[in-house]
Amino acid sequence: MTLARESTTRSVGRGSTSFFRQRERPDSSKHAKPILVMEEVYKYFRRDVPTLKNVNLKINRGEFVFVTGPSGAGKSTLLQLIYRKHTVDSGRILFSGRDVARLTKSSIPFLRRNLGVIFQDFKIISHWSTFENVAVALEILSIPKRLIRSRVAEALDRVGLAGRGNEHAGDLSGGEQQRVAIARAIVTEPALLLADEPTGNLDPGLSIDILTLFEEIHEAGTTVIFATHDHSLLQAAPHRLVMIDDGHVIEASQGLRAWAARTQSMVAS
Amino acid sequence: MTLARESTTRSVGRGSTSFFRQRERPDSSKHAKPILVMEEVYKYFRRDVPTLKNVNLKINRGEFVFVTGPSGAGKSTLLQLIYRKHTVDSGRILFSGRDVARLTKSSIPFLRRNLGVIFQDFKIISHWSTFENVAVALEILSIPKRLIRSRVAEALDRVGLAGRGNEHAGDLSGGEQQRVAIARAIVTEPALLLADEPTGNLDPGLSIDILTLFEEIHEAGTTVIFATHDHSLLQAAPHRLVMIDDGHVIEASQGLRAWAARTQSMVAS
Amino acid sequence: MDLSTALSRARRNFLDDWTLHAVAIASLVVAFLCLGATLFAVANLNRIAEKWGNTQQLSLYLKDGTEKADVSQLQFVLESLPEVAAVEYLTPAAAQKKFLEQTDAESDLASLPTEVFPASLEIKLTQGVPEGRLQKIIDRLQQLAPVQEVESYRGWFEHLASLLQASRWSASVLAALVAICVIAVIENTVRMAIAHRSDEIEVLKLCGATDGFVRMPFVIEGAIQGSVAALFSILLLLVAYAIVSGQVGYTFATLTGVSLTFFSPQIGLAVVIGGGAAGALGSLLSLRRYLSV
Amino acid sequence: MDLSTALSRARRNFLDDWTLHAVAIASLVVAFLCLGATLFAVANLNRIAEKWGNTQQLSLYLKDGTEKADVSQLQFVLESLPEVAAVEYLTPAAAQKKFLEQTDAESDLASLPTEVFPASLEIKLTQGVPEGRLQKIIDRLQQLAPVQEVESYRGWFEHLASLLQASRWSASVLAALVAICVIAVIENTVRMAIAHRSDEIEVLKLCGATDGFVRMPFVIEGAIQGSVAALFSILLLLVAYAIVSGQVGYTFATLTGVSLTFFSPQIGLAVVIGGGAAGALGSLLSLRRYLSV
Ligand SMILES: Nc1ncnc2c1ncn2[C@@H]1O[C@H](COP(=O)(O)OP(=O)(O)OP(=O)(O)O)[C@@H](O)[C@H]1O
Ligand SMILES: Nc1ncnc2c1ncn2[C@@H]1O[C@H](COP(=O)(O)OP(=O)(O)OP(=O)(O)O)[C@@H](O)[C@H]1O
Ligand SMILES: [Mg+2]
Ligand SMILES: [Mg+2]
Repeated sequence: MTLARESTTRSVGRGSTSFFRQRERPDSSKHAKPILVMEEVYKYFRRDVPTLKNVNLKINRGEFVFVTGPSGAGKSTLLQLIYRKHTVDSGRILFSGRDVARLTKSSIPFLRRNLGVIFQDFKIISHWSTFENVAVALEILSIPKRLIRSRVAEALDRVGLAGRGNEHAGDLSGGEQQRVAIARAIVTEPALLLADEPTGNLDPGLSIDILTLFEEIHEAGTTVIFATHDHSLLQAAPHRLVMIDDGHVIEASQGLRAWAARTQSMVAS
Repeated sequence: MTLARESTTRSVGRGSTSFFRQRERPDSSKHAKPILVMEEVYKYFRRDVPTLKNVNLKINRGEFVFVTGPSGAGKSTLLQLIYRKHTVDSGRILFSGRDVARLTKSSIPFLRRNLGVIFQDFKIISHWSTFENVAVALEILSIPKRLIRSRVAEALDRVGLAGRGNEHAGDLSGGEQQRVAIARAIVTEPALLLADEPTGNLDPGLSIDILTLFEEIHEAGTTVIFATHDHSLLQAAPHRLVMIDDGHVIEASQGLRAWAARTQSMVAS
Repeated sequence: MDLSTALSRARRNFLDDWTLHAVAIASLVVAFLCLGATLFAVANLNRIAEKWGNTQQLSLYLKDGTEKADVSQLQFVLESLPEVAAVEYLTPAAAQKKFLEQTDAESDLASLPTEVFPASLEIKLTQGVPEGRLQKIIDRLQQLAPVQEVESYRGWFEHLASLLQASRWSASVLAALVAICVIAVIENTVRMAIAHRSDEIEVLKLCGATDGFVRMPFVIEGAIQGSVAALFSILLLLVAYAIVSGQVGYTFATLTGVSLTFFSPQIGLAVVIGGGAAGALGSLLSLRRYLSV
Repeated sequence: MDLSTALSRARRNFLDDWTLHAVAIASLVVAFLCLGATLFAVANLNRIAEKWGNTQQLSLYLKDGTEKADVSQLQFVLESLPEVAAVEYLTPAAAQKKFLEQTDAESDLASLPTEVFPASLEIKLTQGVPEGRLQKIIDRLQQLAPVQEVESYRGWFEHLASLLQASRWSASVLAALVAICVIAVIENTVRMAIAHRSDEIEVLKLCGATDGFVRMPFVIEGAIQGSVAALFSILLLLVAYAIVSGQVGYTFATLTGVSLTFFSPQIGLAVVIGGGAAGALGSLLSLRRYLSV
């Protein structure tokens, strides 16, 4: 938590290299306010059982938040509500002060341009090259070809796939595809990074590397929401932790180490 | 290793409930022989750098083998060679004594009917129901509808998705989809189960449950090859461990605990 | 690989993306309509050709004052020629009547005296008398004593024959084109269906399905689409025929002397079966080309 | 949303599955061939109708011994009627000559005496004289002193007119059908392309692409497919026309008195532009219906 607070403060000086961020968020006074607020959010997929119940969550600009919980708890759903894949059934979600649920269909793209999303199922186009898969996020922003080339190369380098831009994405290993998905999410230098299980296909060493990468990006001022099952990551980085259990969202920053240790010992038994 | 040996012995009495297994392998003397032998296997995806180099591996009927290694090491490739998604560039792979690489195209289906494969990317048909996704494996074997219904229900129950057969597979959470994939692989009661990262999207508790499920299936006589990054699983179950590193396959059964502990401490630092 | 599984999978595929199949069937209906219309045209052209081909004839104008006995003898000689199908003796009065019928105008020509019409022998020839042989016969007839002139109508018949030939030729080209088109549409549809369900096919293959198991539903779908489209287009044509035949049919009949008819049920059945076969064939071609895992 | 990105994406899509586009263009070519052939037929039918419509005429047979002055006066009166386009005086000699030309047979009729052909006034009417008005004129003319009989050829013209009408009617129905077919094919193709690249579209949408960004390449593809297919089919028709026109054109000309012509470049251009527009329209319709994330 201390680390997270620090980076919030540090985020004042970030963003000067990214014309995109400057264009999209010219109002520099905004960063004092929370970037994401969820108020009494309910989401029903089945009539009687809500997947998310009365979720209240406030995430400040520059925070790093882990989201965890058992399979089927609603972690992905929580993130999907933020990028408007789904809409809330009641309550509201404010992103930079604007209600995501009340965006018109035509302004959803502009919400999404402020987000970098790493999807649990990657959503990599297997018949495109690695380069094209990452570049598409920049093409959408009408960034000049020359700039795209250098920024994609940099992003691939950061996820450990330097020089593999020409490979067919469908031929990559599971972990490599996941890293392409990460590169695509970070290449636009978004204000908010939503990572849904971004290390599920990575070995422990690489997982730590990716976590470190996210922490670097976070240091540079980006807000990160990181959904994961991997308790060793939760242990490795002392960030704010949010747990979803039976639809409820519980802040778990205090008991984190104890809980993680408990699970760990349970697993090892 | 001891456990694995024991189950090999125990596997003599298995299979009496599965007419499929009986049909496909009527020769009961075979089970004394190794089920899978790899001899000097090389696999090149790029001309100069082999993905797998000189792999020699012998897996006995009824064994439980973990395969691990960093992202992009070749774990999936190893499994893909067994189910003939790819063919070896040199060397040979014997499954039940027959050379997989020299099977004609028309006999590949019959190889695959003896295998249960859990794919790293699930390969779940998102517009089918959960039931249909599992049932397809039995439909291929021309099993009567009535029998299919009961066996699919049983398989879904084993992976913790009892009563959810009618749900749209595309709407399931990542972990739930993964469990559907597991159910599809085990529903045919195959002779050899190839699991490629079957717990990547599952929380630690469920991962252990699934591992336990695999161990049960293994107890019943099925040979299991289990590729995973998850070191806590390796720690939790003391089976034979094979590591792929730089294309080489290394038996790691002796140094397992020491190595896992080392990685664990590295991650936690 | 049992048929009931294949049928139920074909049914499921059909329901899964029925719009694809509906559009495919619609395209096929258009193609089959072309084919049907062509067959219809060819059938009627053939009838015209047969009728007009049968009436290929010569007129032998006789000199005034030819005796009845000479005429009879001449008629007898002519009828024994192998190329001659029938010979009719036309007296001046009959010739006048026929002339007035053909001109179809109640004009003053009715007042022409009967004598200006010469008596003639109207000779119907058998079909397919070669050009050279015909010329020889004409030359021979010209030299006979009672014959004043031989009229062979050849200019007119050559025109007609070339027109019919061109029509029939272009009709069969069109028919071939439509057949190719049907196969192409089915092939394309199946290709689409394959692309559409490539993930399913991959899963089936990876789970140990044989090629037959994967292919059968597509072949069944193709065959059903082809035959349903053929049937449907024949029904459409029949309806169109029923609506239009009254007015157009009358004009057609008065112009050509042949009444408009729909092609036979046998041809219709052949089209439906052919449609199914073309569908299955297109399906198989497509599978062979695009289905590999 | 800039055009160059859209164009390069359209190009990439095209190269990615060019077979799909090739098949689509092939189907469209078939459809446009139908349309082109129909236009061709309609253009020539119109020419026939114009020509034969222009020759709508009456023949006024005069009584024997009508004086030249009466004829001139009658001719003058007739020419002043608004429905009359031209009046020609046919002496018995001229009538005989014309008759022999029309019967086209060098028969004994040549020996008919000139006197049997009555003198007549050949009246060319303007186009579109209503039925009732025509009847009135005929009745009036019948009562004039020097007129023996009025021949209006109406039976024949009614047949011809109904045939032409039916042809034109079915031609325009066919044209509409083809237009629908073009839109349907493009729509279907785009639908296929959408289904084929649904994963790409999903990714684009999730990465913040606007609808315009996603749609533009499809619209461009549709327009290009439509116009390329139209152009190609016109070229094919031209080639076919060049090959066939010699023989068929001659027969056609001798039968109808109108020479076969290809439709004008303007119509060709209109078809190409219309093809592009139909392509873009089909594309948009398809996108509207099937593109939602
Ligand atoms: N579109 C949908 N329609 C219906 N049910 C859905 C849909 N999306 C999710 N669900 C259900 O909501 C529950 C939560 O799903 P979610 O994907 O949020 O879980 P998760 O926490 O991400 O799980 P995992 O760790 O397995 O990915 C699951 O039971 C899932 O079946
Ligand atoms: N079909 C293919 N064509 C080309 N290269 C391939 C193909 N399949 C795999 N590779 C390459 O071979 C290497 C090994 O891939 P593999 O999928 O076996 O790795 P893995 O050990 O399963 O990794 P992960 O843990 O990330 O799933 C990777 O670098 C990958 O890019
Ligand atoms: Mg999830
Ligand atoms: Mg892998």
